[in-house]
Amino acid sequence: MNYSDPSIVASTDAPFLSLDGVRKTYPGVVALDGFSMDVRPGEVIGLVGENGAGKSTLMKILGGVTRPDTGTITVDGVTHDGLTVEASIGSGIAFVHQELNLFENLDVAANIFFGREPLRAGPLKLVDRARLRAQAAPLLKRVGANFSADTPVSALSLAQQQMVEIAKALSIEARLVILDEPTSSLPIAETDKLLGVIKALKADGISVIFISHRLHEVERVADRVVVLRDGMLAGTLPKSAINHDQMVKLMIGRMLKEREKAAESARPPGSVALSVKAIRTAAYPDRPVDLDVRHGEILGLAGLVGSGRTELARVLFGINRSFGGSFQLDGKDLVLGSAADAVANGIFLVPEDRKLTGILLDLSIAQNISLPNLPAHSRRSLVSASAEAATAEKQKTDLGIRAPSVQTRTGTLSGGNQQKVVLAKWLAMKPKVMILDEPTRGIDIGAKAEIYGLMRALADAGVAVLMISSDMEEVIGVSDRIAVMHEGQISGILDKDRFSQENVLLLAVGKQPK
Amino acid sequence: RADDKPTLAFVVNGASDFWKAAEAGVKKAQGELPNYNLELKYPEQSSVAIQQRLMDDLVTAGVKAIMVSAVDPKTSTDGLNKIASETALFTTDSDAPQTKRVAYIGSSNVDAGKQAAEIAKKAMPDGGKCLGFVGLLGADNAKERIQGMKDGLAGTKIELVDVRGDDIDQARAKKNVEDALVASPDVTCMVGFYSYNTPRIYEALRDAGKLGQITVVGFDDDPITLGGVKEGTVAATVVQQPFEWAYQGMKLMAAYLKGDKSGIPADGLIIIPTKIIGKDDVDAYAASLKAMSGN
Amino acid sequence: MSKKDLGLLILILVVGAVVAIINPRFLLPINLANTSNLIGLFGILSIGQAFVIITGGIELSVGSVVALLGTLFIDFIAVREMEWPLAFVLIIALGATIGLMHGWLITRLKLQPFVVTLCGLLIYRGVARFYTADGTAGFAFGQNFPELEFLTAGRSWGVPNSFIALIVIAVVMWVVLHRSVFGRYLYAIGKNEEAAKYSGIRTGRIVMAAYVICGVLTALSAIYFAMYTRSISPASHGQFYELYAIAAAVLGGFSLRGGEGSLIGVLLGTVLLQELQNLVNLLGIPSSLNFAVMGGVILIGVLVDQQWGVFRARRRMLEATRKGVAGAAAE
Amino acid sequence: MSKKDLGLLILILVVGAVVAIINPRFLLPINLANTSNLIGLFGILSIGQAFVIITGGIELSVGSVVALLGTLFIDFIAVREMEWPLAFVLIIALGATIGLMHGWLITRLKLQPFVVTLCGLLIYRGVARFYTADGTAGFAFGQNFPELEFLTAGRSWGVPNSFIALIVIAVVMWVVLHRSVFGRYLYAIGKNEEAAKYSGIRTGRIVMAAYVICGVLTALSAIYFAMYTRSISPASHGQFYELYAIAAAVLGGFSLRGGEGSLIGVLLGTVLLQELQNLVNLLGIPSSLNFAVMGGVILIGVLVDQQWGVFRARRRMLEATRKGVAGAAAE
Ligand SMILES: Nc1ncnc2c1ncn2[C@@H]1O[C@H](COP(=O)(O)OP(=O)(O)OP(=O)(O)O)[C@@H](O)[C@H]1O
Ligand SMILES: Nc1ncnc2c1ncn2[C@@H]1O[C@H](COP(=O)(O)OP(=O)(O)OP(=O)(O)O)[C@@H](O)[C@H]1O
Ligand SMILES: [Mg+2]
Ligand SMILES: [Mg+2]
Repeated sequence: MNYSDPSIVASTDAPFLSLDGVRKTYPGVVALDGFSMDVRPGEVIGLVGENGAGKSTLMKILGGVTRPDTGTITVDGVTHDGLTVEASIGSGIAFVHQELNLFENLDVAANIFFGREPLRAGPLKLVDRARLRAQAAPLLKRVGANFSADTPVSALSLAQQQMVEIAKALSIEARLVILDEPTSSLPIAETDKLLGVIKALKADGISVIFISHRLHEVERVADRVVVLRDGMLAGTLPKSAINHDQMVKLMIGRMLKEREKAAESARPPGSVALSVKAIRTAAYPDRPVDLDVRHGEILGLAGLVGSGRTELARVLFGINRSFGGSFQLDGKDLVLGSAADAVANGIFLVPEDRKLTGILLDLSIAQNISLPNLPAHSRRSLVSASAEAATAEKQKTDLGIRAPSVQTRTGTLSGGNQQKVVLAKWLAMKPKVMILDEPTRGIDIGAKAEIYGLMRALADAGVAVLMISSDMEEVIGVSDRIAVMHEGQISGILDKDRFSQENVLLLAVGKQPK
Repeated sequence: RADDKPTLAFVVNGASDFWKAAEAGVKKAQGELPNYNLELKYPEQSSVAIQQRLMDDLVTAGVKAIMVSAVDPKTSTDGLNKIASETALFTTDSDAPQTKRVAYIGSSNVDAGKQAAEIAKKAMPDGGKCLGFVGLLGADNAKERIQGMKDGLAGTKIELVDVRGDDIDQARAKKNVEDALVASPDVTCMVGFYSYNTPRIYEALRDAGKLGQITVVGFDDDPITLGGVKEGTVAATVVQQPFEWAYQGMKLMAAYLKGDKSGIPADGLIIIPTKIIGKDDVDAYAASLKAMSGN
Repeated sequence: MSKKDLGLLILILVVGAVVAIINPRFLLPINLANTSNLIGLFGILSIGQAFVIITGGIELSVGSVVALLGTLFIDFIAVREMEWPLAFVLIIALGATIGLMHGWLITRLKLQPFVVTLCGLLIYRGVARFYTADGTAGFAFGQNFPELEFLTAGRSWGVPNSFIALIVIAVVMWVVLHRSVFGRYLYAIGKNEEAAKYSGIRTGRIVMAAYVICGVLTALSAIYFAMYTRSISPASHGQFYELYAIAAAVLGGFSLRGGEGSLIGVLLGTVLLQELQNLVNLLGIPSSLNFAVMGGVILIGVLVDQQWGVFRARRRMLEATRKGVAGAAAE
Repeated sequence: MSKKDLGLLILILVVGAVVAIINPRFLLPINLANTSNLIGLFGILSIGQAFVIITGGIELSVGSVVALLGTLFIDFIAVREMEWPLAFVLIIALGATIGLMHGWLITRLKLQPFVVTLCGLLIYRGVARFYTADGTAGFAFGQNFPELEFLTAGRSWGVPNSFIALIVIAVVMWVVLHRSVFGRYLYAIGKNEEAAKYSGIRTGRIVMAAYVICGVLTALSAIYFAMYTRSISPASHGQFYELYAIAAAVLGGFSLRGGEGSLIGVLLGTVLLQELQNLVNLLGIPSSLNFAVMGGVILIGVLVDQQWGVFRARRRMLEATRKGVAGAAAE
């Protein structure tokens, strides 16, 4: 065993978990390459790394979802070649997956205790439904949920679902809780709550592995940071050495000035591109929304969980119907019957749920990129594979998509690279209005900077950019103006000189800033 | 229902053109029995359960007498008895002698098979090899016809070597003939046991240019079969007389309900014999068919 | 009882009332008994199917299994003169085995349910036909099994025992589906099998169990059907019964994508289908239209259900919008 | 040609060779012509089905549509003495209408394909049976339509024209499915309809078009079947043909989940199924086993295909691991 951090050896506690020489390959990629680490009781480990560095793979191995090719996992002194899901749960490892895994047809309580339902006495294994709800309620309170235990999961927004996932992990009498990007779609208030939860766990002697691309969160809770690069251990940082720049350096091997990259606007904003007048959405049919997005600006759209931003984006993109109201694009009235109409008018959406709506996991990178614009990649209705490949190659280089080739199935890419493919398919066309819903969700810091750069370049080229984001730093750092939503309505719009976390938060909870 | 005339039902064993003649017979009987409602019922599928259900429902609807061509008479004794206990039950087409049915009116499939053997013997005095085609190999009428034919051929140089089933899929029926022509080049005669088998044989032979070279023995009176008989390419066909079954049967049931049991013989069997229709009889037969259907 | 189920119940009652007005004989005890007997037979079948559909699967071989096991059952007791309780147990075991086999092929070898059971549909009937050499399996004249006949085709207090059996089975299965952990897992797997697996559920075993339940119930109803017709031509016996069962489930609010549906729903679906069959015969509608009526009603049923949902959603929206506008005006 | 297709082709050739050795008459031109005629008929049907399956849908009403449209076609030209080209166009238009209706119900009213087409299965056959009053639609003796018969049942240079029609259709449809923008959309929708919608594809129209294509091809094959049997009992004509078509597609590597399969695959699937039917007759296997043989071969086919995939994936894994270990050792 080779520990780069001497403080571990000095510790008196026996590690709860240790990994030794774990290696995992997928066809064409080495996801993990001889990785070793260990976790002691009551320790919070921040696990960081670029997209595709192997973080999720590592966690899947710990969760028993996949087996390593070589290497061993030692839990509580027992050494395994690989874990099963049962073994993992049995040894007290609880897991919040990066991709959500809830059952829409069951309610919140059933989801939290799924697989561990309280039973009535008797051999029939009947569910004790009263006890189930009673046990779920305090957990929900702990994660700060604003919904009750008998809400059907199908009625929850993505962020609310993420809270259910966290409550689920808490419900296990766990000794190690793994959180794979639990905050990726959580706004700031909920994130704070979650960080509090982590601290409480630590106080109870429970270990936590916390994976996040939001490095300041890692800074706040981690006792130790483990950095992955290309499937290998790039280094560990003890509590005293944890800071933003150090983590970035280990992750990408050089220093990066992230915020500077999201440069200031090169020119003053132009005329109004998309004008939204009294649009009502299905989520808040009684709340009309008015909003103007101008050419050449990045308009940030902030708000709390379930404030209706995603629903608004869907309506603007023609996926969902609006109830009353009207749109104007460059001063002309616009009727959106479907996403196809929006695309035809140059309004594009990068959706928040990329696995379900952003890309087709079974198609190649090239096929995904050409999909919205196939007629341009065809001659006499016949698809030209070479034209497709050419477009994709260009986007792959421009955006730095990490993949063996443009013919690679997008399903095998890491989350961040999948997100780049979603962006690429729209960038390959000519956007007028670009709507991005949580564009950097699950994206590493390097790629984030690139995406900010791309957004700015779009705006500078005259595109109207509407960026929905729950990441406060991102909203403040990237936007030219910030609109804040509260319960389905725009509660206020901030110009650059009034940008502050406090102002955004006040608007988000429906109060007016001073 | 509005009128309170007693209803007599004729329940067939499945949808088939064969029963069109029986419909005509029912119609003719209706003309002579104005005080009754006469109905002919097709079960939606040729299956015991569905026919049983149909009869149960008819009894519920108040039918006074039922004449049935049971899908599977040999083993449906209890079901038929249940109907017989609730209404007057007659059988037709194939008998169920062990039940409490009042009488059977129809022909004998075994005899029909024997008549088919007669046709074959006459057409092929030097002997030959026959192949049969049928819809459901397991059905009683098929088994009896095949048995009758085998009995009739016993001791001759003609042999019925195989019978192929098609599950009442006419595309398969035709392909079966085509495949048989390939698989057994030495076959000299073909028998179509179900009404649609003979026309399929006729067409497959015509497509293969073998009309006239192979003796065709038919059953029933599909227009194509009769045309073939007239043309001389089908040796002859054995016809039953469903028109008579229905016509006489309905009148018999009406009389029985009135208490007149004179029409019912001691053994309960009223056999209306099958007929061989050859080249010489075909015109007269076609004319009589036309007259029966009344158009 | 959910709103969906209630709607179905009302439909059943309305149709019944209309038929009773046109032909009052519809309400004769004997007719109700006959119909509830068939409801019993098809209901058992449909509950089995429902368990498979919940998991997102489908069982197309039901009709062929009814033919094969029915044939074997009659053959065992009538020809081989086995004691009927033994034959009964054997047939149920065979049903379980068939279900297990399907479940195994589907969960372990990862074949699609549609494909596996389609092959079953083709194979089992073929085997049954081969077994009887395309003949008929039936009882000889006068062959009687008093207890067996009482249990399967008899009546207690005027109610067919098959219907009573259905009620008992339905109650048990309701508890299993709606109150037990197993039932909850079935729903979860039907919605999101991957997630269930990540939660440490042995999804393979659960799905397999669903197919076994379906196999057992199918075997049971095969025995009932055999004792109802008392004779079986394997070539046609039970043909399309899978469609009846699937139709009952769909009418009862099951989604073929899995994870949706209630036990009461599938029962009511069966009742409606049998009522329709009864109606066609009682009202003198040509039987050629029997299936067409069934198809039409199913289509209308799911359409109304679907459009009703859309309508309600829209109305809710409109109301909310109106309220919003009124509120804004008042401000 | 994909590896899957190649495997199927080899299977077809091996089975053919075995049959030819046992009964050399298998290779007689007349037998090949007869069989390829049926391959033509069923092939057209199966290609139509394939288009629907690609989108993740299913078309169960195929057999009933073959019965209904065949009945109407014969009735139009034989009884109503319509000019056959007119009747032909009418029938094709009817097929398209049926497809459009199904597509509309599925995409606009959001009903499940299985449910819609199951109702179609029940309704169309009922209508056909009602139309002929449960009788038979057929030509009178000696009624002839020389051009029509040549086109449908005739031969050119010994090859059945129906087979030639299939080849022409297959070539066109191959281009449509594998090379055209429309084809790409079909695959995309089959894989993930939501994501396709978010890419700005009008998924409703595309899916509807797939059902129309299926309707048109089914209508065409209905005419071919009608001219082949020259007489139709709507109660049984075309029964289970949907299963043949689905089976051909599944054998040809289509996934019923959608988004997978090749045109060559479905053609080869059809060829294999018809070869099996031919084999049963030529080798004198009892006709009762016909369907069982079919079921058995489909099951074995998908099993081998599936296990082969698993085996290859495992081997790839092992190799990757071995290489990796060797690399690590070398370092
Ligand atoms: N099922 C799979 N098949 C093939 N390759 C895979 C598979 N799963 C992951 N990979 C590859 O393994 C590597 C590591 O992926 P992993 O998901 O662990 O990254 P990550 O660190 O979690 O990234 P992100 O921050 O984007 O979530 C990537 O190159 C990815 O493409
Ligand atoms: N079609 C709908 N009908 C009714 N309620 C809906 C509908 N769609 C969404 N909602 C609800 O409306 C609220 C707004 O959801 P939306 O996803 O638009 O919010 P958001 O601001 O994007 O938040 P998040 O950060 O959770 O994505 C949520 O509570 C959601 O459950
Ligand atoms: Mg990850
Ligand atoms: Mg959102």
